Amino acid sequence: MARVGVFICHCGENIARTVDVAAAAAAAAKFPGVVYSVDYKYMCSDPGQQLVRKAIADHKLTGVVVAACSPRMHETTFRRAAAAAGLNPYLLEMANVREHCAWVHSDRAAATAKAIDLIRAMVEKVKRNRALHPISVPVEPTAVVIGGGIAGIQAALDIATGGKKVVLIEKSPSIGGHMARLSETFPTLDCSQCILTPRMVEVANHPNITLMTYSEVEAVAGFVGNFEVTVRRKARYVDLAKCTGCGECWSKCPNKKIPSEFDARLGNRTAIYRVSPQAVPNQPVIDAQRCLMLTKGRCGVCAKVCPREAINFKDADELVKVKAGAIVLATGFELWDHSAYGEYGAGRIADVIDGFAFERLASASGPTSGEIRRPSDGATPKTVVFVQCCGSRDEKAGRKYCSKICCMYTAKHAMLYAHKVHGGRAVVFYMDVRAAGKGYDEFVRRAVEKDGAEYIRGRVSKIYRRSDGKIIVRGADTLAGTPVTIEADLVVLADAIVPRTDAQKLARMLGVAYDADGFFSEAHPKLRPVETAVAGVYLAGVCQGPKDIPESVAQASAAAAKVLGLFARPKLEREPVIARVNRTTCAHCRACINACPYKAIEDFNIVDRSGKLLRVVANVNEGLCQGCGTCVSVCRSKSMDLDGFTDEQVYLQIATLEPEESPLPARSSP
Amino acid sequence: MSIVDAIRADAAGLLQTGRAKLVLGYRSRRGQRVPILLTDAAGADQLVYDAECRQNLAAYLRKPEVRQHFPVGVVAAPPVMRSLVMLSAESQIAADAVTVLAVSENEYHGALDLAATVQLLREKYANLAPNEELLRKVREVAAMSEEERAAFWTEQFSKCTRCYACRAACPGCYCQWCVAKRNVPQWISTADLAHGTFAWNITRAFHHAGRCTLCGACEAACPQGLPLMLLNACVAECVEKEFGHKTGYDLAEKPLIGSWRPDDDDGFVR
Amino acid sequence: MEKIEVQTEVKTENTREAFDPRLVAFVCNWCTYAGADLAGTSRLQYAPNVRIIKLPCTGRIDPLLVLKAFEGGADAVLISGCHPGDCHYTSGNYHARRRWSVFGKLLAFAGIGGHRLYFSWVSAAEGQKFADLINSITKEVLAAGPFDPINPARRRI
Amino acid sequence: MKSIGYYPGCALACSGIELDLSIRALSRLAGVELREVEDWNCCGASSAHSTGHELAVALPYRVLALAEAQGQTELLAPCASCFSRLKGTLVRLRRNPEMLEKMAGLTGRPCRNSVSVVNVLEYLSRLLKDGLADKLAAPLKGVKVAAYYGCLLSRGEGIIEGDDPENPTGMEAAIRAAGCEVVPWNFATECCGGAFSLAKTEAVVDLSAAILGDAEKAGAQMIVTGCPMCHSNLDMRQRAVNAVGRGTRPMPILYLSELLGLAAGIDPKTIGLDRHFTDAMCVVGRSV
Repeated sequence: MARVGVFICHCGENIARTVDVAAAAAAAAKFPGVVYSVDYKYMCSDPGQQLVRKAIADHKLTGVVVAACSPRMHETTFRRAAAAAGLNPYLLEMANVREHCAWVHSDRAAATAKAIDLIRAMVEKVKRNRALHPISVPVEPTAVVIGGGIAGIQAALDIATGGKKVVLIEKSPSIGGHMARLSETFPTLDCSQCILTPRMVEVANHPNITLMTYSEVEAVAGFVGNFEVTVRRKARYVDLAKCTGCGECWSKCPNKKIPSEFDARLGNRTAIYRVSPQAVPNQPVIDAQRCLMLTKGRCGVCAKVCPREAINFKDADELVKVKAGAIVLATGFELWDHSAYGEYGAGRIADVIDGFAFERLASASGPTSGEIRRPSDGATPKTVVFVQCCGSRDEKAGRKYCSKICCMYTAKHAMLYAHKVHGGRAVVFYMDVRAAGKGYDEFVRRAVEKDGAEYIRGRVSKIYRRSDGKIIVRGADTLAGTPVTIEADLVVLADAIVPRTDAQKLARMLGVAYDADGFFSEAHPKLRPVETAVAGVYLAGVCQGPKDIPESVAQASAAAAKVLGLFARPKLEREPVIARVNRTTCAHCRACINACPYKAIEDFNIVDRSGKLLRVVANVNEGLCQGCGTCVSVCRSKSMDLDGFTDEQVYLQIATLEPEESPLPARSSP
Repeated sequence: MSIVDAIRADAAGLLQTGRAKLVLGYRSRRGQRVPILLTDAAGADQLVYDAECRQNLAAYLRKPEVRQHFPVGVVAAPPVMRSLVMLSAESQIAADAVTVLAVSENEYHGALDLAATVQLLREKYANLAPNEELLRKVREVAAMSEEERAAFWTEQFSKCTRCYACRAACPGCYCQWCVAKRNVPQWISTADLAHGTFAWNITRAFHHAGRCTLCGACEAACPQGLPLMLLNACVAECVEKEFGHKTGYDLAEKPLIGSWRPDDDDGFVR
Repeated sequence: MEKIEVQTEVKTENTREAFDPRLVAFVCNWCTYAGADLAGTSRLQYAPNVRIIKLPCTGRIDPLLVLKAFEGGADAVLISGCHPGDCHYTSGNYHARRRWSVFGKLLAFAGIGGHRLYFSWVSAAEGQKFADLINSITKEVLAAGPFDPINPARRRI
Repeated sequence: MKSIGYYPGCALACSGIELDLSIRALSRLAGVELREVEDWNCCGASSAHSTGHELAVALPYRVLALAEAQGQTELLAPCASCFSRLKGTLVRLRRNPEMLEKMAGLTGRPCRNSVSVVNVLEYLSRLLKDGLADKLAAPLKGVKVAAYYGCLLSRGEGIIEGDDPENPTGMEAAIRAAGCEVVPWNFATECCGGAFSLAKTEAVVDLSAAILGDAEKAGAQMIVTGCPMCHSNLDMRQRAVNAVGRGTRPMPILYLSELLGLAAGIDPKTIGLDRHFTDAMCVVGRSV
């Protein structure tokens, strides 16, 4: 016979204000199976928990219902208290009378009636609860880091230095990401490559890091502790083991006029190419779409000149499976395409460029060797207009959020321009200057006061190219209240930061949520900013939201700490909510096997003593089952059930919601 | 050779060569078409086939008495062929357990394995003529007001005696332990009250979503004359329209309820 | 905040007393339950007619649960979970969507129409949507009246 | 399309008569009957909305109500300003049913707001799609055209549908159908000075000069527009532009309907090409 205790919390005044807790306790005392019912001011407080523990012992309770806040808040607290009193923690349930009742209703009578209903349903449920035991699963102490920008590099290095294995997967032929393309960094103006390159090399040399460049994640299976990541290693056509990166091949490649993605299409590369001179790994890759040998079957110069016979035109994509206990997402960002702005020339004006193009112009290793020259004719621009919030904070045609880093890098651009083109005029259009950060506001002030950048508060309404080649920028100076027109030679648009276009595909593979803009969602915006709602998947860098370099690095290190924390124990415990098969009645229609999102259900052969096959039935792999219960619903013979949410428990919960008055009288058949 | 002669010859051949240890077919008894289970080639001349042969013989394949005689031959019209394909897709029969004596009203296609049966179905019977009379009735019920529909079904279901003849006649109802038999918890009440009957008939129809071949055996078996095909047709129309799903044309068919596509209809969701 | 008029005249032949609709909501643990929590922490007021039953995922919600709720006198049933793409279990909601697409049409054909069975996506961030949803369903059910007492799905002795 | 309601408005009877003539000629050629709204009144453009809000709605409302009562479902308003007023009113009334009721009371004419309003670009595109394209027997091959939209044919949320207000392209297919080449230029949506032609001529001269200048620098041999205000400003003010020393070579300003009429081989005088301030007859038979 069940002996249930009901504990109703006042939550100070939070619940008691709207729910008559004493009346609820009295009503609960009369429910069948309830042997103890009490209300108390703060059930989660130490004395409150003590009350629960003592009642479990005194009244030999077999089940406990705590009617209080949401189980998301205190279920762990009370289950721990129950366990301390010797009761299996899964024999305790919470009725959510605060978030789902007291806080959302004002009519005291209706709220009290609802609270009593919620408690009754949980009493009926808890009477059918079984003692459950957390499931222990082994942890594969290898982390997969997806994305080889600064965030991914930092996370990989921290995990590897912590003594665990890391597989770093990067889509492009080299790690380094966007940071490798920057000229200098704010607010210190130190050279981006000078601080990044040593890190890249460290990754390549670290014994605990396996680097997979030119590779993409194809599929992810499994769960925390035991992921299986399928990686597509794209055909590189260059044998990394043989190639020394001597450069004979790319210096002889006849196809030399391919716009370089790394240089924001301002410079050219060959069909067999290195992303940049600092690329890691430092060996080239063949662009299969542009290579004459691979497209037309004629050429092969690189293979002829290669002293190491490292060129392999027959190379093909390869699928590699990686086992990992944790995954760090560091997929980064791209720039919003400003061709959506017709008023800014719809992307057709050569001398209207984005921030990366300016970085490459300013970079000593860039296509102009660090001289600021405009793309159309190579002239040194005498007037440069920088337009902030291009696509940011624009719900209509762009994105509604602030991209966070543009104020700072625009100030940096204006400053670099002033340093490189003496007597040049830098004009910055801005909505606000958001320079919160250590040394940030001082940096912007310096751009204005020392380097003479003209800041105009206002939006740019139109940009067009006059027939004499001048770029005409028209906008408003909202502080002076006048329209302004500036004849510029070069315009730099601070395009919004947007997530990678294929990031959502990856998120869906992992079950990670993303927001309306496509940035990955953290588990809690304040208290769990580097975790996702999927256990074992962590976030680093801009894939979660716009960030600058130090923030990305900080989050990457935090993610690494989370991973190392997870790996600190060889096994981990999981909620024991898993599906079970009734083998006697399973008809083996395989509907559950097809439906299971985790491929946790498999065929099971029932054999007799001699090994003869009697029947085949479904079987749940407890290690893989995550407890969604989809299998239960597709099972027509009800041969599947879910611990913690059994058919019987749910049935009784529904049954308690029926009106108490006698059911309607039967009608005689018509 | 007439259709019947051809079936008899193939049935005898199957049993003689051992390709089948049992042949399921129809015979005539007092002017009615009833099933016959042949284990001896000598009895093959009892086999008949015509439009009156409406029982879905695939329903016998779940019976242990039949299963111990696998492999078997089954005389099958297109809906029955589709049932056999469905059973194979749901792993109820192995691919080599059944030889299909594929027949239709005016043609006999020979003794085929399941793969050849699928090919035949796709080539010749991909679009079986819809039962216009049935569709008309479905539309009639659909056009009723909600109250009228509730009243209509109250009247229909009140006739149900829960004899489960519909279940016995249906090849898709192969569960050893039907949900109607469960009593912990008892989702479907067995008391002589309307709601249990409602739950049973609705659940039965839903359990055949994407599996029913509209063979009509359930309605034919119902001693009380419940219009079960109305429910089946409503579901079949929905799954074909919404998901382009037609049962029994693919040996590797995924269960309709139990798979999904990201672009499934979202219109009814708030 | 919209105030829900609970006291309203009902069109049933035998009762003239106030109709207090009973709404049973089957919700998933990760999105809609959390969304309802958010409605609570945001103190959004909604009609007290709903009783929430938590399940891990909409994928777990079997049509039998709905039949049972109607049998016991629910005037409306709501099934709510994560938006497409957001399922904690990656695809339980997709399974559910297809299931309800078919089952909803079957139920309608059998005499239980659209203002009895509701389906929605409410994320953990959509507290307001949850409150609005409960209010609008309650309003619609009030207008529609009690779940037809002669409906064969309803238990009577 | 067999017939369509027609609302000429004031401009098409006087300064913009070429638009009226060319639309009628093209419609005849395409076999579409223009059913002029009987007893139509002023749309209220330029002044009503600065006089009184209700008046600004009531005037177009009456036209819509008349069209509806006369059994029309679609109403062509070739003048961009009329279109903007009529469509604007339609959209506003759709969003505000109370206003619809109020207007019914004010004008004494109930209306379900069921008529849809079509502008000249939409109308001509439809004619082309419905077969007019095959009847363009005398295309002006290779002539370079600047497509000029101005404000009323490019802007207004819910009023102009399916085109980018900052970078409209709605005219380009029609211009190409006439055999011409569309030149990229900067001032396709720039202000021409609009209704200030008489009240503040110097502003119009300044703005129109900029537009004409940019078109010429872009290599355009003519400017094509759909709006009578734009047309009169650009066409009529070229002499004044010359007088302030910002002149270009004479730039023919054509309505899109005139261009299509020419391409269809219609007599230039029938479509009013001889009525321009700046010679437009020079484009007849021009082909490079």
